[in-house]
Amino acid sequence: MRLYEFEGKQLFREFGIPVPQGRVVDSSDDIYEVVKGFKGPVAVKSQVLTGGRGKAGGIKIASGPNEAKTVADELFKLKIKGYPVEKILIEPALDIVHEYYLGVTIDRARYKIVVIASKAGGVDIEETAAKTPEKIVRREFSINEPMYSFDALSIAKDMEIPQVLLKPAIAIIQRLFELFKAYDAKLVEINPLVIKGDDTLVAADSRVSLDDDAMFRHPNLAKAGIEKRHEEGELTEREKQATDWGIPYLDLDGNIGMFPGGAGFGIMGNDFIHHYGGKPANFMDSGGGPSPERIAKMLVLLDQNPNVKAIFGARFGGISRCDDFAKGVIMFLKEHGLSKPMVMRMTGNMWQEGVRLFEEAKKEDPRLMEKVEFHGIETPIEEISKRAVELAWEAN
Amino acid sequence: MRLYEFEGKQLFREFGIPVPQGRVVDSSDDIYEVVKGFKGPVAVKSQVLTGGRGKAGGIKIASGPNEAKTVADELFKLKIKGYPVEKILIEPALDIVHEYYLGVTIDRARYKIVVIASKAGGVDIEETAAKTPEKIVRREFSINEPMYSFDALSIAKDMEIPQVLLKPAIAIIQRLFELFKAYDAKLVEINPLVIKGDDTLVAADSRVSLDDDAMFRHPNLAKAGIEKRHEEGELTEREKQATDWGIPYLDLDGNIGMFPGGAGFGIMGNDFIHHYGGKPANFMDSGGGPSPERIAKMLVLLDQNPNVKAIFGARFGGISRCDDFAKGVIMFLKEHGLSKPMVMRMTGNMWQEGVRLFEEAKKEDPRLMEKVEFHGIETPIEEISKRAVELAWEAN
Amino acid sequence: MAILVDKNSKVMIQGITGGAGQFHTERMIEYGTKIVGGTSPGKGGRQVHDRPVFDTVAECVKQTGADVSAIFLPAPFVKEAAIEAIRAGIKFLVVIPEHIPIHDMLWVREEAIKHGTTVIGGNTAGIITPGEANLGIMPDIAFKPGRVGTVSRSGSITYYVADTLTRTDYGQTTCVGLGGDPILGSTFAEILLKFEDDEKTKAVVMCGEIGGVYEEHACDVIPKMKTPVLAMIGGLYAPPGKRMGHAGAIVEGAMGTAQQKLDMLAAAGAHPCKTFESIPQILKKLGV
Amino acid sequence: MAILVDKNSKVMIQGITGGAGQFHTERMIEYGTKIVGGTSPGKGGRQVHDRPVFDTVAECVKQTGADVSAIFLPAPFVKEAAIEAIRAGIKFLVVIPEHIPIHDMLWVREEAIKHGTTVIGGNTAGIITPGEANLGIMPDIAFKPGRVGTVSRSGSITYYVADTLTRTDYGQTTCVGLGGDPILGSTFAEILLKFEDDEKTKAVVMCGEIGGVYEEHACDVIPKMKTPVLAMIGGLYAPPGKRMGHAGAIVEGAMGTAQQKLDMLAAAGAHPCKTFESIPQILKKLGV
Repeated sequence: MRLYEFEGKQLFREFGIPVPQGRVVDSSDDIYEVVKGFKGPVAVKSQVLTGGRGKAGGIKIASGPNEAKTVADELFKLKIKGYPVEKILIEPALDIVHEYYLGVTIDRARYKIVVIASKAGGVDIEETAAKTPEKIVRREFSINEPMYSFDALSIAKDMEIPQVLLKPAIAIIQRLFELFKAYDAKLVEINPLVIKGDDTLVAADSRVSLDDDAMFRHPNLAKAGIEKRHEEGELTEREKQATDWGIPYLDLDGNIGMFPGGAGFGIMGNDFIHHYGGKPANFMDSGGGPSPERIAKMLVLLDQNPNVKAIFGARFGGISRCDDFAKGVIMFLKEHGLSKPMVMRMTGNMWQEGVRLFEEAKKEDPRLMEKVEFHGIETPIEEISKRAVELAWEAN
Repeated sequence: MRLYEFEGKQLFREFGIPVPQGRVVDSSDDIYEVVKGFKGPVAVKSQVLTGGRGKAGGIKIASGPNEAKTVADELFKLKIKGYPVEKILIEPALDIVHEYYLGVTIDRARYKIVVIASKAGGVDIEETAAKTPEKIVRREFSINEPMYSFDALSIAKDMEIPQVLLKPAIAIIQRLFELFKAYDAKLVEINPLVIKGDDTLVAADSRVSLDDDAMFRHPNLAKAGIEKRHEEGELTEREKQATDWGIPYLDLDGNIGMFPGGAGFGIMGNDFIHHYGGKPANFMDSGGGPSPERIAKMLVLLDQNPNVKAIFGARFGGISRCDDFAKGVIMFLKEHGLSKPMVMRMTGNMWQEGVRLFEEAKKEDPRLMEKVEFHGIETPIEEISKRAVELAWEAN
Repeated sequence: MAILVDKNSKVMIQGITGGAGQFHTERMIEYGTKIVGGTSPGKGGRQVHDRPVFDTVAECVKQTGADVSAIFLPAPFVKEAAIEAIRAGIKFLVVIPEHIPIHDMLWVREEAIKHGTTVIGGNTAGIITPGEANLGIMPDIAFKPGRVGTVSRSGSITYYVADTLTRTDYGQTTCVGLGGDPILGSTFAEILLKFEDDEKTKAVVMCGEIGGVYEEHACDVIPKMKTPVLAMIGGLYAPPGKRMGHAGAIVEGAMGTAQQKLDMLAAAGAHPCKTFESIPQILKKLGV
Repeated sequence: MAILVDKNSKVMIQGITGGAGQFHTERMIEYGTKIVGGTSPGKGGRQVHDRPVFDTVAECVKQTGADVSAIFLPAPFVKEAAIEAIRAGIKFLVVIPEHIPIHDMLWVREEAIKHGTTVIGGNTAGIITPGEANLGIMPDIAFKPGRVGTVSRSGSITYYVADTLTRTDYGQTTCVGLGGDPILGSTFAEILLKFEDDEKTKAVVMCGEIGGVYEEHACDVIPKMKTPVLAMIGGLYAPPGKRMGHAGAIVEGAMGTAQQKLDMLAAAGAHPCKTFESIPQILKKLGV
């Protein structure tokens, strides 16, 4: 989960990494007073959970309170990569002498914590890495070893930080590394790390992504209002609902509701749908051995989604038996009814029994199964995918 | 430096190790009110920085406020191994079902942190270790590895802690280990660790010794009133003075003032004095290359000590030259004068020059050197030791 | 022959007294897996499905000779359970739970490397050597003894692939669930090399998916292998994954998209498959 | 021959720009010690006594080929400085400062063992191989090249012993200051074994003192040595040291008093000495 710039800077401050004094506002009402307090030009920075904010015009410099208010009014109307600006961070404008890059992340292939740094900071660091890799400093650390000051010094020297600033640079590098470990981060970045006109170092921006799965260790973050969210952007309403229900779910921009078993086939099913010219409306993961209640909730998410025109279901009966799965679907149909056409296939453990249950339910009440086409092992999954695309096409 | 029981228990509390609720008093004035608050029998425990407190009658049980006051009045008059009782800890009396031993220390030969535990806790744990070593649980940890809960569980099982109490026992063992590391301890002990009648575990006593040399890392201890002190007992006034001056100094019970160069020869000189039937009044370490000011301060400590009847001086001129040393002594003689006889020897770097300086000073003012006998390499150190014993004998 | 587990493996279950632990222990025993015991701290002395329960892995290993363990515990407990197993001498460890903190897995990996233990998961459906041992939560219905190995990041894909191999009579030597978490106990490369050393395995199907770097790093070993590798990658049409900042982009380079993975694997000598049904066709061509 | 340092050792000084560092660097150079450079973080590029100053040990090692280092820094900085030196490839490290936190020395020891570095100190006067190299704060006046090695916990005792050996023409191969802190980078046993391997060393004088356990553990190696060991222990009449609680008593057993140490060493085959003058007498008897 990604943090807002101001939230990342809160953590920086907690670890003693120098940041500009800033104030967050969620409307332009207080801006005049805030900026007056800063006595000088300010940076007016949109807070959004996506990159490329600067290029999208989300950061402005204002010479004083009046200009700041005007600028903020504009920013609050802005959408950056589709995300509305709901918070703005006001900071004194920095007198920038030099910009460095400093980041810590994980190299998953090597199972190491990696510090990446460069004397050439700013937005184009990836280009620097590609074109002039010699300007990129890289150091690996095992999770069970600390970063010593001599490690940090060696990084600072390779960043070509001036000798008079080595001491504060060492502190910043070590503390960023400690923050990374203390908060179970996936990424912490200072870009740029700035030398100001008064020869001090300050973290002008922050980029922090934490590991959702480790949030149980950091209750203080929830207390500070930092809660589970996407890597980029906030959750949609439906995603929030799914998160509350414990169902991995992601809205996509197509019209076929995906009702698969398992994350792996979720991705593969998506490929199949695309292959036949369709577009999924979502990604979803049933988890292993879902309960009938969970299956019902999954269908609720799809049925209530106005973008969904048809539903594609697939179940490989493994731990969860196909008959139990069929029971869950029938339970949903009886309780909620289904407003969209659905095609589904069952195979694996007890698939015949699953098919039998559907047929029984159909006999009992043909209307119940009216919108459901169900198949067993005899129909290849490719055929089911094709049929789902057709159904969505027909429904449009 | 050793902590008082109540100070150790403060740290236990900080780390979530259960301790009885207690109150420390430094006079018996408040005892009535304190004990009334506890509503039941209490333990009245002398707080002294030495062992064997229980056997010396320093811990009493009182059935209520009146008895507690009487008992406390007696304890405040008590001296335990020569140390007066100045603080008393009042705790509710424990309903003890079983006593365990749990300690963490360092094995200096193996360079490991060692956990020692036993189902047979209480005062006789060393006897247990000697007679029934199979009752002693021992585990080693490297400084760079954590104690995991399975480590603690394995210790708890070997202590034969009942299954229902394994969970709290694991917590206590892990936290004691963490406290040991967090506070740079040399020793932490819970003896006894008690199962109470209500089937809960509690640390009935605490023994904590911290590393003086690491106190710079723990400013919070000084804030809590926990400051540098001896391993056993408080510092004498003279020892406090020496500590303030940065001079390693220890009062002993003899009458020969020891004025050596270096800790190693301090110990060896002590042996020589004993060998010839004398007894040193102190131990002292000049440190390497002492300044004339430091030498003067060392002599001040000896000259003002009423127990000192004669002074034994020895200097091997190494880094510090003997002539500089002689200058320091002469400076002291001119500024303070010497009230006791002193015999001393110089050898090593520039010893002839040192002897020459003393002779010159003697010529200048014979009274200045009246009480000083000085020797060079020609007199063996054994002779000097013998002479110091004679001087002390004569002065008595 | 097989890799990692077979009928002689002495398997223990960490978390054997929990709901999932008990349920799957029974299933695994029914399959014929040699389950010798399990652990549940504070519950030593009990029995689950006639298997002894111990407080610690060390006790279980000492009493039962266990050399393989599967963890059925909530994610927050996995780190210590895994380290305990590794230190107690377990040589192959299956981490079933999902959502294990990334930093925890780094600790586990350090310990595993130090002690020479192979770890798979977290978030794996487990491993099965058909006819010998089923360790984890995989349904036995899809599997049958044979000559193709599989290694996959996804349980459901494993089932589809195994089912295809079973129906076409290739069968499987061993099917390894690498796991679906972002950081895994083993890499594709490490498991592929184990299949390479297994005489009975005539081909390996590896099923990767969008994101991560394990598929790319498999390209370091595929050219050195004699055993042919078939590669299937999910997520060819998935929305592009989010880069983990600049640092992530720099560390992981141009890796991560499904098409790139498939292209790299093909360039390394693997045989790309786009549908399950293409697997037996390719195997046939290769003469497996 | 000698142990640990000789005229070919390339010595660097950590903390070379500090007062003590500068002063002793000059002394050591005057003695003929091959000082090649030093470090002082943030002061790289300067010179001290014509020797280059670097920010990090790694740079100094790379530029000068240093293989030995001596630390002249305040105690709180020793842990990191030592680990830095060990990781940079320094093979012999002398820790001059005293009052180093005990836990810090445990960290240093772990790192030293891992990388095969020998550490002496803290609180050592250093080491001298007379006529070749003097590394630390020992006065050269007491020493001369010869055939007896010494290892001592105390600087002043080293001087008295060396002076005795010098005056009686035995001279010294190398004199090692083990250090006076409660926990030390090396043990008597480890240094004795190095002397055992040195052909030129015909006898070793070890000077211990009351407290600690290093003398006792030397008894494990003395019986295996061909080189005779003379043992002197300070503190025969010192007040008994305070035991470190029950745990300390259990861990260290009956160790620690000077008389016990001397008795144990004698039983192990060492030759006990009670005065400095007895040393040459014993050496003569041994035919050294």
